[in-house]
Amino acid sequence: MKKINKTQLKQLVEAALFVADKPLSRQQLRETVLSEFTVSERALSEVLKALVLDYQPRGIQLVEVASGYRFQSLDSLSPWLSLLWQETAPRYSRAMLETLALIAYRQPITRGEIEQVRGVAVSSNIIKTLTERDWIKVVGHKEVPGRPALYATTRGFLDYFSLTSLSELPSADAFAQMAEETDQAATASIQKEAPSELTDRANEINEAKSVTLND
Amino acid sequence: MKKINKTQLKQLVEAALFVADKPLSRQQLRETVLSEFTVSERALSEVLKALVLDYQPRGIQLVEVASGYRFQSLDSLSPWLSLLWQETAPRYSRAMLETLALIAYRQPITRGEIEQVRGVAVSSNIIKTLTERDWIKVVGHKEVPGRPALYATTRGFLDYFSLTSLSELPSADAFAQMAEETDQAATASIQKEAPSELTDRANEINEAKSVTLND
Amino acid sequence: MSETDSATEPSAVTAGSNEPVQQPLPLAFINGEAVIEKPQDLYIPPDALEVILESFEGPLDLLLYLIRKQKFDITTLPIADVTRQYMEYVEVMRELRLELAAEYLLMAAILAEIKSRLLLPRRSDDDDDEEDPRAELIRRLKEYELVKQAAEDLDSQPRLERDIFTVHVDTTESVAPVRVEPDVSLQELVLAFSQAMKRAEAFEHHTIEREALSTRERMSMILSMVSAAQYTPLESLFTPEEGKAGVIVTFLAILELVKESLLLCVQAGPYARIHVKLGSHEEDQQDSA
Repeated sequence: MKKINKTQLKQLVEAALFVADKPLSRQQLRETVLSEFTVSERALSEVLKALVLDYQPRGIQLVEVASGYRFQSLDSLSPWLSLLWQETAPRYSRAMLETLALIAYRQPITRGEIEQVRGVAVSSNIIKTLTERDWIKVVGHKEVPGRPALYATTRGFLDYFSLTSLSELPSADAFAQMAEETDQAATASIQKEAPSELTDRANEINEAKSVTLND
Repeated sequence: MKKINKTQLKQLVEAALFVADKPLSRQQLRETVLSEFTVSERALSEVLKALVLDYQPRGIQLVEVASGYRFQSLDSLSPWLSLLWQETAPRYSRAMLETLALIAYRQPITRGEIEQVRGVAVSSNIIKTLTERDWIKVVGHKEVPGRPALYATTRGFLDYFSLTSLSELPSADAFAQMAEETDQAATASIQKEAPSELTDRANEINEAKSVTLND
Repeated sequence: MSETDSATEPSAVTAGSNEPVQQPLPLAFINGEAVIEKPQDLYIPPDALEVILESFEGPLDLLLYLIRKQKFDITTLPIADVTRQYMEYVEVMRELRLELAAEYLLMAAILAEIKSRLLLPRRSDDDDDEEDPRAELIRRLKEYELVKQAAEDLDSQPRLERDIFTVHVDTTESVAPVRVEPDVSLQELVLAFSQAMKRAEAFEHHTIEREALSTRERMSMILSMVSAAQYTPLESLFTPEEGKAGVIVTFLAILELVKESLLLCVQAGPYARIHVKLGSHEEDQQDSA
């Protein structure tokens, strides 16, 4: 393992973050450009911090997102930078955004559960588009009849929205609170919507639920 | 046409050069990101010059190429930056491993002799790959029509397998035992071979060999 | 669904006849302008209504809109008013023969059911178990409102392609992908050999043994030590430090090579030094190489 001085380390990390096509984590930096060098965790942190500061007054910024560090343009410059491309940024329908929001806040969640909350069917197209964009993925199957797929968001989703973790999502707190309340009533509400055959069972559950709610 | 101060102009030009997929000429900058602003030719030149200077000590540089300005990584960092693009070669085929094994155990050996044992042609690609990896080399030519090359293993081969000499290669006796172990580990490649049969064959080979050596 | 349909009809009628006259029904916003007209009094172009219908993300969204428009509190949901307004809206859609999503009819049925349960006299002994029939709907409305807000928040979150752009910096030409060679274990190698040998015919003398190996290794070594262009002193091929066994192996290897005409042995006269070089054919080979 070779030694590397601070100036060289900074240049190398900087260049790597610039030429990589995607965000690079510390781990990835160590496994690639830094693999030949002895670099302490502290030295790497210091260099990254220095780079973040260096670019603060500039037109681009070094930011940390879910899958690592990346350089990106200053948010406020977007009206003019957009002029570099002919096509405008894609817009997403309310249906898609609500579905994505539910998956983000309630993951893992089934399609049925999304439909339950939204009160309307979720089109296969929405699920397909979100999957193709690499924003959501199937993380398992719920152990109920039909074993429906459980969806969760990906790192790509967080990267796209410039987030490092799900806890940074806006209104995350309100959701957490609601989720607590909903958890108790969730089973009951699914049954209640069901056709008449399930009415008996739904009533039973409703009774059980009212006990819970009155606690 | 709006006015733009020097700091903003610099940020905008910098960000534009960074986010564009290709080099941008002054003309292109004026037609896109600067289209709303009144910018003198001199002001633009100054900003570009300042940016070139700003990045001189950094890991990436602003350079002017035929079609405009672009950022590119520092040439001296290339050996490490190359590590960002690692192509993992596919695992070696059975043909490749057998060829290597025959060269290791039967060296010096011609391609024809390998083919004789394996019963199939040895592709030039296999020889090329093993040579490029510095595991085998030509050590001479056999005095038969066509004077085929004689292959032997290299020091690099010994180093890779942590051997000090070829005599440390596991002997025939080890085959049966190894086959047995592998059978237990259910490795597909050797599964069909019954350990007892293998031992018999190994013994036969040993007998045949002693005859050869004694003539 | 037929049950749901039949349930919708009478409740719609009930809603209309039992309740006092309400404010004009606000249908929706079109381009930010609220459309507040009694649907039965005003001709609404079908196109416009489709826009209205499409502007709602389903029955919960429509209900929320009605509640907010009337400045009702979700938690004290005035079910009679909301139900009546909802039914009027659904009726207009039916009149205009718009394809009405089943979810809207299902909601109509739920509203009717809640209303009828509220109208039923309660038996005193049931009171403890009986929860407010509106509770579940209120919970769903609150939950949906939260999702709606979350979707809006998500949409205003700075995102790639629209607000932020990733940088693109080229490398210089000297950057080339690094090829990672596959790993091979010694065991794989030995097994490959045993497999190859297994397939080979027994009479072929493909031999393996420790001595043979070292002789053959020495043969390779000698071949790489000598050249075809010039003679190498024979003694330089021996390494006395190896001891007797090593010298013998080297000698055997030289004999084997000479036998195969790979090595030429030359002695100028009796007791003169013996020199070796690669076989005669090797000369051309070496020169051309």
